[in-house]
Amino acid sequence: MSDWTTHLLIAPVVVPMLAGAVMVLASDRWRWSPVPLGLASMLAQVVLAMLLLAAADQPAVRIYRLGNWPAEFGIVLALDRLSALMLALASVLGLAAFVFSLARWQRAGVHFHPLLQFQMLGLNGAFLTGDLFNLFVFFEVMLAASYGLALHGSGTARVRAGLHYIVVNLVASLLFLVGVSLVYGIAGTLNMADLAQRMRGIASEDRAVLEAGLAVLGIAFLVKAAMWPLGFWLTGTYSAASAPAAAILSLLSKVGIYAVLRLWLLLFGDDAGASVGFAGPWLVIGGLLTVAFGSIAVLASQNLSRMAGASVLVSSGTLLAAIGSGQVRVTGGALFYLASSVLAIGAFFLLIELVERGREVGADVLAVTREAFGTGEEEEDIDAPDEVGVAIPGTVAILGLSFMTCALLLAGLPPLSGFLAKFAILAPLFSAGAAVTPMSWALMAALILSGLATVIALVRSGIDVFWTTPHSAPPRVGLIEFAPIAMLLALCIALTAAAGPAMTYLDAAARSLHAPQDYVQGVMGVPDPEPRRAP
Amino acid sequence: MPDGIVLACLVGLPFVAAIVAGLLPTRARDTASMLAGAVALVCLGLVWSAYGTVSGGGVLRAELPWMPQLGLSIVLRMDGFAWLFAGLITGIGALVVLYARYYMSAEDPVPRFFSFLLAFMGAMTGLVLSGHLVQLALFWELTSFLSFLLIGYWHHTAAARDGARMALTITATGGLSLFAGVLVLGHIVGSYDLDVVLAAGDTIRDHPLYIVALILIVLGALTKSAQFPFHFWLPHAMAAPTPVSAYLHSATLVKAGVFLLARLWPVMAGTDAWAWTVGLAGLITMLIGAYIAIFQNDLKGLLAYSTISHLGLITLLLGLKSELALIAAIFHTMNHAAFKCSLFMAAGIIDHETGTRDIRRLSGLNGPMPFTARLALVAAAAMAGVPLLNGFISKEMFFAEALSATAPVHPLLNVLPLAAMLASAFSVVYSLRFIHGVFFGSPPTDLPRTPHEPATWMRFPVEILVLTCIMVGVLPAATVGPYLDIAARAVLGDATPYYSLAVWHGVNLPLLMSVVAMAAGVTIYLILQRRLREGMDGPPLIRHLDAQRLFERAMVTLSWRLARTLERIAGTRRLQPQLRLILIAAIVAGAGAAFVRGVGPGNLVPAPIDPVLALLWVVGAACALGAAWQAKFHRLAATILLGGVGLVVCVTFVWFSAPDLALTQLTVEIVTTVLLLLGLRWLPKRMQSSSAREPEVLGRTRRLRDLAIATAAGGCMAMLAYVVMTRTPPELLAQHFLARAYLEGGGTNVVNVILVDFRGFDTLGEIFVVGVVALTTFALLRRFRPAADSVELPEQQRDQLEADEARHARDDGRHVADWLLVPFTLTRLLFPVMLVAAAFLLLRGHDLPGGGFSAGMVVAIAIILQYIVGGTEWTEDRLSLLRPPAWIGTGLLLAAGTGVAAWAFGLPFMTSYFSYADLPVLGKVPMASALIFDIGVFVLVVGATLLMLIALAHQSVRGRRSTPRTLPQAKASPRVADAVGGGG
Amino acid sequence: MELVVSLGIGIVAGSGVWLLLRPRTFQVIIGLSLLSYAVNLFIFSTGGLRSGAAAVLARDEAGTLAQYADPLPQALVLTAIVIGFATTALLLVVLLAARGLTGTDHVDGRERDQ
Amino acid sequence: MSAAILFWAVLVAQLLLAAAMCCAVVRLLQGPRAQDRVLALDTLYVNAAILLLVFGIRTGSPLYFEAALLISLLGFVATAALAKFLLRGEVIE
Amino acid sequence: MTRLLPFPLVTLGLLILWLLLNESVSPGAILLGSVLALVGGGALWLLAPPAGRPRRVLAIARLLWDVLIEIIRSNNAVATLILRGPRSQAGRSGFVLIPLAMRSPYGLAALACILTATPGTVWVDYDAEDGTMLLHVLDLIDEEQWMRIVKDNWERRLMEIFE
Amino acid sequence: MTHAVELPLWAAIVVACLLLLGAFLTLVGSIGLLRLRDFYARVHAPTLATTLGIGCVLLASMLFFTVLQTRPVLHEVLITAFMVLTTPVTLMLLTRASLYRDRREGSPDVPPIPARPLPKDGAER
Ligand code: NA
Ligand code: NA
Repeated sequence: MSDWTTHLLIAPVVVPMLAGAVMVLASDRWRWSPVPLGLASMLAQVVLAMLLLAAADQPAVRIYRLGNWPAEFGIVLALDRLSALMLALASVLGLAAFVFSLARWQRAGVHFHPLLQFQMLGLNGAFLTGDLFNLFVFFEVMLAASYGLALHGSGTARVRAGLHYIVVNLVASLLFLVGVSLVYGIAGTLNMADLAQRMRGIASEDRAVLEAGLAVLGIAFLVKAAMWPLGFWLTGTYSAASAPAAAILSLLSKVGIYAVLRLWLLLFGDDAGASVGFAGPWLVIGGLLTVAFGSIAVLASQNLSRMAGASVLVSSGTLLAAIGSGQVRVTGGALFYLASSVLAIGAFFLLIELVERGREVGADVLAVTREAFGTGEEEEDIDAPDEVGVAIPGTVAILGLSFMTCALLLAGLPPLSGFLAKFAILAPLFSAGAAVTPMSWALMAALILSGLATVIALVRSGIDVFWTTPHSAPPRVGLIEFAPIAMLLALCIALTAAAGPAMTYLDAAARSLHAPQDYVQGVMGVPDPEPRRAP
Repeated sequence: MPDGIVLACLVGLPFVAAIVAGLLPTRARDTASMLAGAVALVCLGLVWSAYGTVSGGGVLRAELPWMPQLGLSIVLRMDGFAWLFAGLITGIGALVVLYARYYMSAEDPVPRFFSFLLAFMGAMTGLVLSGHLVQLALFWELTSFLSFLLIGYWHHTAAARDGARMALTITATGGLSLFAGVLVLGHIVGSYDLDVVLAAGDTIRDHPLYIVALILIVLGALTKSAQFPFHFWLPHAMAAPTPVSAYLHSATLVKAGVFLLARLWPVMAGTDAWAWTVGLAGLITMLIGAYIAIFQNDLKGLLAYSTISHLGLITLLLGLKSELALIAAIFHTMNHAAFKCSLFMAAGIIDHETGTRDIRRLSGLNGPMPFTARLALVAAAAMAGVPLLNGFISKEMFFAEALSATAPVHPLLNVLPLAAMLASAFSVVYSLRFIHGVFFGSPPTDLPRTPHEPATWMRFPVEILVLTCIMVGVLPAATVGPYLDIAARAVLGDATPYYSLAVWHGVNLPLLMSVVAMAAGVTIYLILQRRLREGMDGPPLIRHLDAQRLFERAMVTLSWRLARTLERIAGTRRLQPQLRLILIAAIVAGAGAAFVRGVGPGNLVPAPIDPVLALLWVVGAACALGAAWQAKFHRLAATILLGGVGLVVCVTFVWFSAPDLALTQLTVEIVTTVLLLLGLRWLPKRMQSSSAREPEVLGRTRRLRDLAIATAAGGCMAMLAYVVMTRTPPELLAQHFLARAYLEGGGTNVVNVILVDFRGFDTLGEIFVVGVVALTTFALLRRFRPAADSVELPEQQRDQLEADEARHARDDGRHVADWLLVPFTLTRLLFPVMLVAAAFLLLRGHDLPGGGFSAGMVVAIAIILQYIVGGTEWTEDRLSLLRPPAWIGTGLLLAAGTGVAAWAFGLPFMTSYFSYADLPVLGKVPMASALIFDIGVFVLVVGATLLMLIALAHQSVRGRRSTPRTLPQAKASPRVADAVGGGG
Repeated sequence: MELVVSLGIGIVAGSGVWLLLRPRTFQVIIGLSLLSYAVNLFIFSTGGLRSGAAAVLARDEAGTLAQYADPLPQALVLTAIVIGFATTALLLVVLLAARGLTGTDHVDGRERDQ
Repeated sequence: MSAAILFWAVLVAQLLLAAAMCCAVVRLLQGPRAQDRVLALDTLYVNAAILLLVFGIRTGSPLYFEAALLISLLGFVATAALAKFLLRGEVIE
Repeated sequence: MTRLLPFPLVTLGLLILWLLLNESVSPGAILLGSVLALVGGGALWLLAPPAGRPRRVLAIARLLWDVLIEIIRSNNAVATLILRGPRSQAGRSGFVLIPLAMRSPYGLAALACILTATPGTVWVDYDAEDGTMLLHVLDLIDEEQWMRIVKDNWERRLMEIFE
Repeated sequence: MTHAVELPLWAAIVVACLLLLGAFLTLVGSIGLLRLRDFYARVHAPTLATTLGIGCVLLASMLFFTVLQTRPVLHEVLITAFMVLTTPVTLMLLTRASLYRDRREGSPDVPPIPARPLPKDGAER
């Protein structure tokens, strides 16, 4: 453990931890600006995530024993490709939100910067930990910070939505605790790998209770992942939150997905004895229903923010259904989808704020009403009223282009990564020789119809925002606000271009998730550190 | 040149140029058009350069892996068929660019236009050159998307917006369907590679999923090619600038559908299902399109419906089980591109020069624009199928196929010859109307602009195209013959039948049909002429069948009203249903999982019931139920009862050997009570009477349901708890902790050693939660605005002020001081006592019950007590060293720093260190780094708890400052006020 | 003994759930508090109930489960108590803010019939 | 012998104390006024402290003493806060 | 000295508290206890309690003894009263307004503690201007007698100690 | 109660008596809480527990542990001290609150706010 590179593993936790704590102290005591420190921390996290992404690309899982205690009872961090992927996504999104907030949002309330750091702390910790209860703790860190960020800027809508968000998540946290304690009470361990090891040996009368615990745990995760009918809180909360907060929050639902992905494949894989594939069909059904509801919500959205929130639902549902199918290659595709949709939705949340800036309040509702009741009624004028186009101001053009990119990504239309992601999920289901089950058809229908719904809704509002009501004065958009959006979209494009290598990585990630022996062995098989000196 | 470069340039160059054009300044019309023209010409040249290869039956092919794991590659593949289309796209593209240069106004932001146009050209080329089905679907959607942008180019008009949206909605839907079809096809064949797919015809047609793939793919093709019942988007796409229509809606975009059908013809056609779907759709479209076209008053509308009709014709040809029909279809595709493009351009010229496209207003333009009139006349004649023009030849082939369609699958198809003649007659009618209505008759009056011939170069593309029509019409075999042959052979391969391209096949049935159709067309026009000139409100019989309106209605209903309704039904924005669902889900999941496998009590014998504990839990249960009962109208009572439950829980912890838990529970209990009371101040008075809002039955049902959920939840918890308590796993983590707590962790209080050492990472996270929550509450309270009815002083304080005033009492507030005299004295004396107790808990935590958290809570309680009795301002004057945020920061840093410090020794984060220092006088003193960690916890807890409580308490102070009648109080120390949220 | 504690957990949890489903914010916060008591006890109970077991180790000794209660659930409960306390405080502040901004103490920020 | 005496004494004492807590809780539920409930809660705290002391004797462990100590030192803060709330309408002014 | 040790009695008390808590009189405990006691004294100093310290230790001890006796006596009385049932207490409890001469806050606090700790009496209110105390008595047979008990038994002796 | 075996009989008897007495007094106090008629009467009842009730139990505890551990166990004294210091705070505030609430409701059972002569010179203060 003496090699300093091993400490890289915990650095994504320690960096925001120290940065946030120093910010709290320094900005209170010496009135330091938290910005330089925040930037340094965010950049450091991106660099660390990239390093870890590279380091994780190997069959063996890397572990870090906290307090130098052996894995069998201490808390360990475990880094595999999935963790590294999530870390990378979190750090990128965090950096984007941070930079974006520098223009305006950081001033909308106190303690924004430390909260952002703590949010990163929670996310990074949750992605790294290999311990069930520690996962709970980091969930709570993450949620606590997210409460603050969701409420950042205050205001009626935020507080109203925040209240629901908090209550729902508190209930979910309690369910989490119930689940964890049942697991401990039956299996006698909290270490995920150890639990996986013990799954096979659980006596059948105990197994019922253990499965009940895991089912309750699953509900807790699914609430966070916003599976229908557990996720109605999401749209309201995310749409009410400030743009940078919403961008970060959009990743939070993916933490629920991450937990399901990690635990479900770890615990109910081929080594799970009688529990193999536990509740898989329910994941698929729930996922499909979530996609359906998300699509409906996308269509029914009266404003872009709600639409963005609803597309988070669609993305969650897609992932759940894909994961629930229990096929390695589908999981690989789902991971690709995860990466693409996290980046796209993050960019979209940030973009909405810029797009809607300067539009009059209620314009959305008006536009919708106009469409619903006004079209087709006026006589068409074929005498070409004014066949001279309107020049679009540069700012609006750039925003429009970004909007289009987001729309393509979210709807999964070609040629960007959103399309590739859907293809990557569907292609294995329909690969030659694969048995095409009703589930495959349902998933295909869900992916395609949700894409269609997204297209319709986004085109409707895109036309409304960029075409119908010409911006008399283009919105004031700082470079610092646009840069993070551009970065996220550029990453999506990079993901599109480098889909092959990315898919190789993610396929490997999926394979090791589906064959968790390496993970289990990596965590549990490490020899004990030399015994402590006696007192 | 290597194949790869040619193909890549063909597809890539337009895209690169599109980006460049997009970056040009708004007014750079000439630069942009030069760029576009150059690119189109270069591409045309590239296509031509491939002639050598494809004419010999060769195929250009380039492959670049994209997602090889999933069999996805970029495969560019140019065979004769693709070559023909690529030539069409680039060649007509070049002409359209030239035309657009003159058509588009100088004021228009033209670079954007050319940018889109170039990108479209690239996408279209990519589509026809696709050697991979997924890639084809990709470019397919791209063409839809770019056509959306092009149609919506003049987005300031509602027509453009609606047309664009409709086109995108329909074609993107089709594209998604095609994508699905491609996936199914890939499943059937095992590859998406076109070459592989084209070699697997029998596999495909015999596969049980053939019909699914067919429907999905045909759906894509029909939508794209504006076939019935998806035809209606095309007329509305006429809101696009005319060059767009000339390019997209005659030659390229709409041809993508028939391209696809022809491309997959060898492997998918020939079945009844194919004939049914493709053939029938084509037949209906051909007739309906032609019929409606007659009654269009808009020139472009007429052309649009005519296009629909001709596309229907082509589709119909593709639907027949005949190789010759396929060849006819390809041929007609080319011919149609030539004459329809020129007609669109002519219509654009007319529009451009006169300012209107309304056939009813236009007349006699032959006078001012004779040359244009000649060109339009020839093109329209080609459209009508007049001999010696290209349209005639392909029409003759069509008639021949209609007659020889030997195996129609349905009696309906027996009417083919008749239908062909009818459609042909209609086309004569609308062609006549176009020419006669616009160029002949009385000289034009009352036009927006005075018409005259357009710029020479604007007419040039039309001239080229019309010339092509004539050349092909006169010398088909010499001009177009070889190219058609290349294309046909590329599709059909060895199955290519003999056919002859000639103007004169002798007097035969098709010729007769032509003559009849021609005569019928002229007759119909003569009959209708007067009524048409006066203007008919849409086509008779189906006048009211306005597809656009239906579509919009459907869209609004489905995608908006229905979606809203469904969202309301399937979702909720209210909290209670959400919680209900979550709880039900948890109960069902937990109980379901348990019962599915069957669950019973475990192996352990339950301990005998201790009557004392049972009585204690009678108290606990009574308190819990009481709290549930009272929380609505008697909040204070509920708070008190909650305290009762907490106390019972605390005693239970003691009972079962968990003193640490008891201490923590107790302190938390107290702070929570104070917290709730601080909150109660700002909640509205609730009276028992105002509950008659909803019908009693409804309310009772709702309550019964909630009662059921609550009972189920409680029951499940109880059951699970019992089941778990009565069994114990063979191997508990706990054994490690017990074995090592003292020997390796250096503490006898195992719980504390777990908290600060074994699982110190949890605790570290936990204190960050507390810190974060404190910061959040503080941030929220900075912006706190109490409800109007809570702003004023509580009635108790108002009463006191009144009483004091009425009695001319001493200073306001003295009475309060009197009541509090003794408590004040006592609590101040208790302050240091509590601090010492806290120090006691903190320092011995590692070995005995206690620890940083409970110690911190005790200090917080001690300070809160001073606040309660002494008041905010008094306390803060005295305890000015309270800076909760700084304490929070310090505590977090101390705890995290202890973790980091291990790095200095090359050990993992949070590795603890302990030893016993032998000090003089004191003897052996335990020194554990865990203690520093615990002190960090302590500092954090003090800071965080105080921050939350004080920030809440400060709301009263803030409220009082803004209330006129105030108790005179000493000014709060500004530092403290600032630190704890006096900011408002 | 186990029965008593189970029933206690059940009743407290049931009361909490009942309140959680009520429309007033204060009911919800009390409900959540009750529910977290129940859950804390639940966690605690999964380690098995040991009355009169030693709570701390004797010096220089490696403890075994025969003499001591399972300390791990206790540690978990401690963490859960602390986190529960913090979130209760936050919820309280949020419901006050909601009440201030919306003028009602209904959980949805608006009365149902409005 | 002494063990038996103590066993019964402790058991009876604990039962009496538990009964006392039941009395207090009846008052707590009954009210009728808020002050009655606060008083009952205060009583509950004191009874619990005594119960814990007896429990300490029962187990022979001095560790439960701290819990009783903490109740006696801090338990009143909750009730004092409640009383202050009744008296002034807010806990901290 | 006063800066370091503003309240010597309190500091001593805290040291004793510490030693009792730790159940140890080892040098380490005394040293640490002294430090903490000093810190505790400083904390109290921050709160600026009213001046005044008790004198005459013997009087305190005698007072405490009397209080103990009184507590035992009234425990018995109140217990009897409760057990005899509600009929026995008809109309016998009530308020007494007692003028006090004592002004020392510590004296008043001690009086309050004594009265409240004694079952049957509760200190209700105090008016600093008039120096009157409102007392509630459970077994109020004779107001005058109660006034005498309070003034003679407790107030006088407390004034000796605190004033 | 294996640990109590070593306790001498006399100590066991004393401890048992003290325990029973303390518990009994506490119970009586709580019964008083139920049986006494109004709040002002009830407020006296818990004092039984906070004085002799807890006192007896503390004595028992001290005796028990002192004899058992053969060293003086005195820290129970602290609880007594804390009880004496804290009970008045609660009860005074509570009774005063009750008095205020009863006066506000015009209850005849509580003394009214005592009349006070007009101040001689309002400006002085
Ligand atoms: Na167990
Ligand atoms: Na008394």
